[in-house]
Amino acid sequence: MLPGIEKINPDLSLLTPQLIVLGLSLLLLLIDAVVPRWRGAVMAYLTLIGYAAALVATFFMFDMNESTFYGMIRADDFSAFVNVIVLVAGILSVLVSINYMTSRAEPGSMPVPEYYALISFSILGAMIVGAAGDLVIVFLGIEMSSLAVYALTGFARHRITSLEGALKYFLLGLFASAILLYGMAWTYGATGTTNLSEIAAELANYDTSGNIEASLLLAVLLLIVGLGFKVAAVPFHMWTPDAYQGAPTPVSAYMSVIPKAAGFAAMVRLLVQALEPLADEWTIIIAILAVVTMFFGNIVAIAQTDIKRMLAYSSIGHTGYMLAAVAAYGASASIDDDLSVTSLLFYLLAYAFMNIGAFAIVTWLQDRGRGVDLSDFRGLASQSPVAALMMTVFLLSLTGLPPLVGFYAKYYVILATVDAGMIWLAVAIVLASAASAFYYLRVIATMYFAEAEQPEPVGSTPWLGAGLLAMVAGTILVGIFSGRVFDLAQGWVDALTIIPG
Amino acid sequence: MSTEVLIFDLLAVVAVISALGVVLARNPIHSAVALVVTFINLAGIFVMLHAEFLAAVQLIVYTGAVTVLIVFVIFLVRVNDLPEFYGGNPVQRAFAVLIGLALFAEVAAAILTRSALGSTGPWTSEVIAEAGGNVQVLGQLLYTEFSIAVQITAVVLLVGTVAALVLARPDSALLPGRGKRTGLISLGHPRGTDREVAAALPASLEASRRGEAPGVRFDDRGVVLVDNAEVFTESTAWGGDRLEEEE
Amino acid sequence: MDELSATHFLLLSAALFIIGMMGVLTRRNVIVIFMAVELMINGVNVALIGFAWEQNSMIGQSFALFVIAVAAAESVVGLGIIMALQRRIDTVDIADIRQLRE
Amino acid sequence: MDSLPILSMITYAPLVGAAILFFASRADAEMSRRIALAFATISFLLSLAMLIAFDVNEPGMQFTEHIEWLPGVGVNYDFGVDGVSALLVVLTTLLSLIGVIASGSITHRRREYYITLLLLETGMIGVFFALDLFLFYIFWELMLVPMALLIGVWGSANRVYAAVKFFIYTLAASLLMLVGIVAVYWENINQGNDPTLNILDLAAVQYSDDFQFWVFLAFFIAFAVKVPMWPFHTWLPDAHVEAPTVGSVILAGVLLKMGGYGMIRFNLSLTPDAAEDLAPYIIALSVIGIIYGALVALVQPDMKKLVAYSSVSHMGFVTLGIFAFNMQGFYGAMLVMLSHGFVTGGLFLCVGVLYDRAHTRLISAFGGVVSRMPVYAALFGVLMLASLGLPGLSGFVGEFLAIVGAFTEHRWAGAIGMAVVILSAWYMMWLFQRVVLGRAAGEPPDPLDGALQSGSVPAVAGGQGVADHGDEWPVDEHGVPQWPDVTRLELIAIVPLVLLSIMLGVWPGPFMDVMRTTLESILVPFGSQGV
Amino acid sequence: MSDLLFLIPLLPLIAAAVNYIFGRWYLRETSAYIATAAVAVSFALSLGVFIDQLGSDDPLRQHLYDWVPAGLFHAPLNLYADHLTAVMLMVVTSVSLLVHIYSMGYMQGDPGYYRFFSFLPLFVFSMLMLVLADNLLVMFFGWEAVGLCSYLLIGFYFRRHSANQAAKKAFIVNRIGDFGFSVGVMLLFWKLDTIIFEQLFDRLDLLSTNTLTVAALLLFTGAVGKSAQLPLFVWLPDAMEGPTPVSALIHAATMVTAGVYMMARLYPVFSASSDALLVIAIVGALTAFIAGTIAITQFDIKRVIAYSTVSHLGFMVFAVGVGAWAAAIFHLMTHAFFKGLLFLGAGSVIHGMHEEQDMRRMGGLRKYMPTTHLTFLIAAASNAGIILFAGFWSKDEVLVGGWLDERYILTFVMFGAAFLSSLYIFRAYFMTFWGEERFDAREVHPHESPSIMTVPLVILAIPAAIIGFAGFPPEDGWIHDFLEPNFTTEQRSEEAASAVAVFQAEDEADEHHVSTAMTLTFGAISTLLSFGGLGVAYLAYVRKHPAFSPTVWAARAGPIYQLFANKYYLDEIYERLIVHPLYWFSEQVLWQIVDIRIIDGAVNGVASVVNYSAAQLRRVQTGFVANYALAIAIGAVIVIGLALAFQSDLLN
Repeated sequence: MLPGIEKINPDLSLLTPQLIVLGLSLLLLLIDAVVPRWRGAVMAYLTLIGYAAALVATFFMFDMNESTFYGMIRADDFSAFVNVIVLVAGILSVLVSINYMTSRAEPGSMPVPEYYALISFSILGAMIVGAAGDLVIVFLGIEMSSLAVYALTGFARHRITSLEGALKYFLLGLFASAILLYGMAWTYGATGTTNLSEIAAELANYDTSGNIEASLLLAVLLLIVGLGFKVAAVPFHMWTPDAYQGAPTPVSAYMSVIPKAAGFAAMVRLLVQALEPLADEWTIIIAILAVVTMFFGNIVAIAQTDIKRMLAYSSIGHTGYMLAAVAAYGASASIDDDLSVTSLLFYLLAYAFMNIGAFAIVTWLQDRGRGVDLSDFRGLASQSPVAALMMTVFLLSLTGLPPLVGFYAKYYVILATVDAGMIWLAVAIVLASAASAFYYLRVIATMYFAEAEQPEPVGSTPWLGAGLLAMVAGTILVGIFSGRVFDLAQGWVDALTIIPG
Repeated sequence: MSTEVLIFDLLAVVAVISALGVVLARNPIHSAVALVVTFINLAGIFVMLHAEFLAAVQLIVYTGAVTVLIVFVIFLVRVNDLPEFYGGNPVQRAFAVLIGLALFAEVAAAILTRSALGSTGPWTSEVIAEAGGNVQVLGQLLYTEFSIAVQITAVVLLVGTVAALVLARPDSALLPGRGKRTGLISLGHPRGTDREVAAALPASLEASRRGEAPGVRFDDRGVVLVDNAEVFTESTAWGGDRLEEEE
Repeated sequence: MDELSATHFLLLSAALFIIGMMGVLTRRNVIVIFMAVELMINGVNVALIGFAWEQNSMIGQSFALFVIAVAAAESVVGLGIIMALQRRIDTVDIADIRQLRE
Repeated sequence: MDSLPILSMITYAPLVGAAILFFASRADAEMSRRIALAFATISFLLSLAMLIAFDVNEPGMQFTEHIEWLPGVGVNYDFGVDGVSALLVVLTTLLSLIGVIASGSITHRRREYYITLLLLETGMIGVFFALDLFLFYIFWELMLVPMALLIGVWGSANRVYAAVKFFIYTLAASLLMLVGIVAVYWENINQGNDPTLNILDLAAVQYSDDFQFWVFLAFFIAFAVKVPMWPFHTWLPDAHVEAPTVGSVILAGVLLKMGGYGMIRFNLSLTPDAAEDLAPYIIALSVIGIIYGALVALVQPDMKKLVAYSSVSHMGFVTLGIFAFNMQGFYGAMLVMLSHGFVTGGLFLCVGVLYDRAHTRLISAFGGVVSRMPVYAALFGVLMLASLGLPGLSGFVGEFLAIVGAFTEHRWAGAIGMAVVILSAWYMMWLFQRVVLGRAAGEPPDPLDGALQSGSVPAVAGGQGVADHGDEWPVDEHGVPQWPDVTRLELIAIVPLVLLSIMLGVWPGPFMDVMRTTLESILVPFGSQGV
Repeated sequence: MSDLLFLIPLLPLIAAAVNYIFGRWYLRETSAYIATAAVAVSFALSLGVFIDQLGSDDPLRQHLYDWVPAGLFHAPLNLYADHLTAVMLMVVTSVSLLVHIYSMGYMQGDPGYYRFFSFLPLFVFSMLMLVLADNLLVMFFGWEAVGLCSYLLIGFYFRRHSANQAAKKAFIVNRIGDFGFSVGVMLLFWKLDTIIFEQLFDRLDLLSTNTLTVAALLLFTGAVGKSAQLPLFVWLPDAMEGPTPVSALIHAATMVTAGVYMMARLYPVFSASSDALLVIAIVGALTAFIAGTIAITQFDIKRVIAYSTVSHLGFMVFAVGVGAWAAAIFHLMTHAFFKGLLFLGAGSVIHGMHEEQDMRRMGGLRKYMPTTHLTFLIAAASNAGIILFAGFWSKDEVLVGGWLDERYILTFVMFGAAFLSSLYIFRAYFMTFWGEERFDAREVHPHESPSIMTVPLVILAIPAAIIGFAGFPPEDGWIHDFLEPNFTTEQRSEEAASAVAVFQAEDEADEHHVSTAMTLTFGAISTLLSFGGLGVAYLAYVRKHPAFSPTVWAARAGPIYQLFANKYYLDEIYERLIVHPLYWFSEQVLWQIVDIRIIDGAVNGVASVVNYSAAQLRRVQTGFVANYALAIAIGAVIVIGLALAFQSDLLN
């Protein structure tokens, strides 16, 4: 009874955005080798065009719920939305990077051509995670994304701190990957399959009313730990501040969003989709992690004076909010109304605009020869009012102040948590937000209330400027017109449909 | 106790001991050797588990490529300078052991209480034999069910290559033309690091600081800008870019 | 424990995994840490293949294959980082590589 | 929304002004001022028109606007105005207009200043119009930033601390309200209703007692901080002292009112049972605040701090009146809010007038201002009297009604609260005496001073402290700087407030007519007498 | 007539506003004429009201507008004039008019001339509003407004610290009374749902006696403040910082009697509670006596008169307390004239002595200022209760009232007060107008005041001398008949009526059938006391009889004299026991500790805790990768351990 070797006939159209990005990455590598003179700006244009094309393709991917490659690849609204998040974040990151790469902000020179290729690969990895229908694909996607980011972190190879960040990120990433893998192995061992839908189907037969078998729970927990590392949940967050601080600023901006998005996509795929029957067990764990994370991140951020490090801790805090969104899963009577992942996805999109925006302003200052310390922001409002205003918008949005997108994001998360009956979690979110106002406001206060000490920042960064405009517009408008976005995100429930491989 | 178990025990014990060797050996070379031993033992266990192809891969990839790579790096970073020590302070070590034991207890508890799923897959040894063996079946699977995974893995490997290239390739490969270059030398940092401040500057630099040496400028960060960096690389103690190695 | 069962392999895998983990936790030489992680990954592989053996499925073996491949890619990147770092500061001791802190 | 969206026009006129100013980067200070003035005036005139067209016999919302916004989560753009908000909006637009007029002394970053002011106005008006809880929350938080900027950028010495404290304090409190909003949203849905955040729909739902208790607290703390109620008041003195004059005016005149407004609009309608259950505690806190604020005001060395603590005291009457649950209390609370807007706004302007001349606000630095600035003294005097609750001026009607309302429900609270008439007279008159009356530092005493006291009280010369007068003003032979009397602009700013506070005291009828039917309808769930 | 009622208060108000706004730059001297004319027209209209009321028992009413229409708490601005009001209107407008005229001379050349003639009509307006009010809130408006005017006029010389202090003190002390008054108002409203007098009286039988007592006492607190009773009279002597016409008008004739008027107006409330009345009587008697004792030790002419005022207010309050309502109003009326005259006379003296107020630096002035002397003498006689003068009749009735109410001890105290009032006023008279000239004749040239000042004195002297005959024959004079409707309770419900009826029957029996013998006896006692005081003063200050030497007596009395001279140390006691502790408490406890340390400390403490934990927690990030991995491992172990323990089947 040998299964005959059938001609595999995958529906590659379901992978259109991914294929576009893959093609782009290969093209970039090729150009580097063949037409070295096109290095720099031309590659950036190409990258932007490629992402835009993938984004456009993604919009045709909504309202689908199919799988291909023996169920290894899912094309549902969840994967489409993840694509939107990472591609938007990718476009923004590239816009932030272009001028930085050629500025003298980093010592020595950087291998620019590979930069865009690596970013594209990383984005591809994240998109693959979003579309994954199998543990193997989740793993491969995460690794692809991570490997590229390790290299990007150490991209300023002449700066020791950059390499140090890369090393730490890498070692711990490897460590966490091993844990994640172990969890996957246990999942496989408990269910006999690696297909996410099949795992869910398998577990659905399992009696989850009482206590869970230890080995099954171990699998869940190892997965949570591994994923917790990827999304920087406390206490698995330790790499975050060092890596963010060490990496070149555009890379920090990039990795504050896309690996996090990949991590959360994996979390949704693994926990929500595959381990859905065990939701009662993991929601509470995630909820506790969420509270610890949001408080730790937001409180330690207060003590930071290095803006990048501060934003790193802030991103840990935001991970807490997003974890809260995940923890809110499973409360609604009708799964179609479940807001947990909807709010998570919206949060990630919002976060892309505001957090990359904040890093972009840091980049903007670095491009003009300033450092990344809080004192470098002194009196910015009087020297460059527009930049200061933009930074204010981003920071206030991160604080969660209406009518900026950060508020809507947080609101939806609170909506989800309260719906899940976790009022305490909602209260924790708002208290942590209040604490976060401390340090966000300190930057604003430094820009507006302090006297300038350094000479006026001069320089020309047209691409960065365009990116900043886009991000400010996004930060203001995405929230106000969040209705449609929210509807799109609500399509994630597709992922719960069981499509066996 | 069957022979199988005996063999397994033998292999397992050796593997664990050599694994401990990896962790405990003072000399990293010894660690590397112990690692190879572990890998070989694991290959044996893989064979026991009817994973012949994986056993081969284990030998080839790990004992072959990876270990060689490791040793290569060890040589690269000069064996004599390798630190021979255990982890930091005793508290950390104690904690590590404690945590390790605790985790092991947890995992072992899970292992011992688990209810086996049983044989759910179709690939009994007979079926495999009928299909032509482990390698054939694996190959078939890789070309069907796992075809996309194989392709993604290919990309991952490509990414790994590019990433390593980006990090490890020397600067000179990046910069077109090797003629007149402006090098950056940090005076405050011995051996090119950012960590310590040099106790005393070489005499030639003192001269240049006074503006007597031609082709040298200071900028306000305490960094020397030189027209010809090679002039200042007589001592590796504070040569920033090890330019002499690339010559 | 008379018959060879998955429990054996799982215990071995756990042992390897945890020994590797302790290596990561205790060693200061980056390269040794790196080796310890490889140990952990091998532990995982043992588990994967053990489960596959127990269940008569080939999925575990295939998975393990990808794990080995990815581990190789990771080695490359890791060693690249080590080399780049080693080029700047002549050390592989992680206690020396801690400018980024607090 | 068939008719003209007048409420939106009122709300966004300042925003348009701010946008124009933002892009008109070439506008100089004078131009900025004119633009700001124009849009603040437009908003004010529109709000007046709205008030004229307002139907006082209609208890419900008027001029409502409805646009679907985020249907998925029940959020709509709902605007409306009733008897409670109508007056407060006009107060807001008026004080904003006066704020623009009175901003002459701002010297740096004037364009940004007016942008901030106009943004603030939009936020404040929106709070009063918004009927959707989500929209309300947006406006509620929206005004935080401009206010914090006003304090932080254009404030005095310790401004950063004050701005940050103001921001975080109020933010922390209002974030809990957000949780409350969400909780109400779900509870409404759980009861089988359509998702909505419209306050009118949500108020129609009966919530369980336990639920009401927590939701009440969530809302109440946000509002109590804004009011500010004892013991949530400590941000206020700092904010007031550091804020520029106009910031203080708007802070006292409008921002504090939002607390009271929020309690009436949300706490009472959403959680009437909890409100009734908790009323005794709130009444107790109010009374503590009333007396406490007055006592602490008594010993303040700084004029603005004194007025700030007096605000704590006055605003205690608002909560006192609201939680008496009768017509007198409601009227009292509303009238106190209006009166406090006029009077305290005016007082801060008065303090600002002096500050612009002497560059200090320390009471001890002044004395005998009346001899140099008689018109100023008269205006200050009327406001001082209105503040201490003299019948016939605005403070009295509201405070008395609030206490009457409280007294009929809680005897001791009313009686103790009434005792503040003594203290308010004390601190206000003492302030007036030390600053306006008497003599300036350096002036010789009157020969007949203390003649009656049979030598037991020594003749006292003018204020003891020394203000840093600089060379700005000419001095007379005693070294007393000859400050000019109020300028025309200052007069234009202060006189309307003085007139309004007289009008509110002498003839509060029109004001009460506007709010009557609305207040009666709010009172319905409390089944109280007193119609 | 009732349609014109509103003009009575309005005209002075307009005058006040016009003078205040335009006075400084445009009107200047003219302001006095405007004010005087306005008050004169008010006086004329009041006369009309009075004449109207003479022949009518129907009160005049006018509804102006709804002032505070807050549901049940409905306070319309209604004007109401009955007999009591008519009497008050006459007193207020006539004395006001005369004081206005007098002030034109007295205030001549003062830089605040226009201000004076703005505040003075403002006061008239306020007082008229108080008198004309038909509900508690409007009355309270007038009540507070006169307080304000008092504040403005006491502090008229605002460049004097002492004047400012006195003004503030007057207002604040008054506010203590107002506090009680307003709580009383609220109590009545709470119980009866109305604050309009007539409705209030109709519903009074709904109240228990206890409530009535409390309400009456609370309202009386207002009177204690306004009418300067014990223990709140301390503001009145200090109020003499104001210009003398102000003292005459506000602090003698009108404002201070507002408390008595209020109690008369609320007669049904007060008369229904005998306990409250007893308290009132005691307070009145003690005030009358104690103020008298202080007055005999003062040297400042205005202070003597001021304490005399306090003492006489005590008489009125005592009269109220013993149920001699008509007597109280009667005394109020006579007192208004003679005390106003005394102050104006004193003002004339001060004016003639170049602002000298100390009697020790006067003496023998009768030859310099004969008109003043004569009018002052008339007023003093009236004040002392010399027979036939106005004060005699009214004071006599108060004493008889006390006796009839069987408050014998209090009545004896009042005898003492009556003796003292004769003693101190003649002491002042003799020290001022008789004896040697103790002033420095080189610098001070005493002179008679101009006729603009003396004419009002003369005019005022007429009622001060003869108005007493309005109450002749005693207990049954015209004034009694006229006020009769105000002081009878009507329309009480059945049960309450029966209870009250008995009381009332006794009351009426006593009051309206006073025996001639008793009248004569009391007349004799009064006369004896007044002449006694006169005699002692004469012996002591004119004849310098050694047995009556003030210095000797002062030395002999020792501490008691000091007690009197220092007004029982009341100011000091208040300062030490209330003012200072309050400041200390507010500043050191409430502000520095509660506010800054505790409340704000908690707020900042939260911030500090957060900052501190941030500073500590950041150290977790050691930069050492092994530590990071350890953190991950520990986290994993804890998470796995806890989850396995609680959620798995391992332990459960």
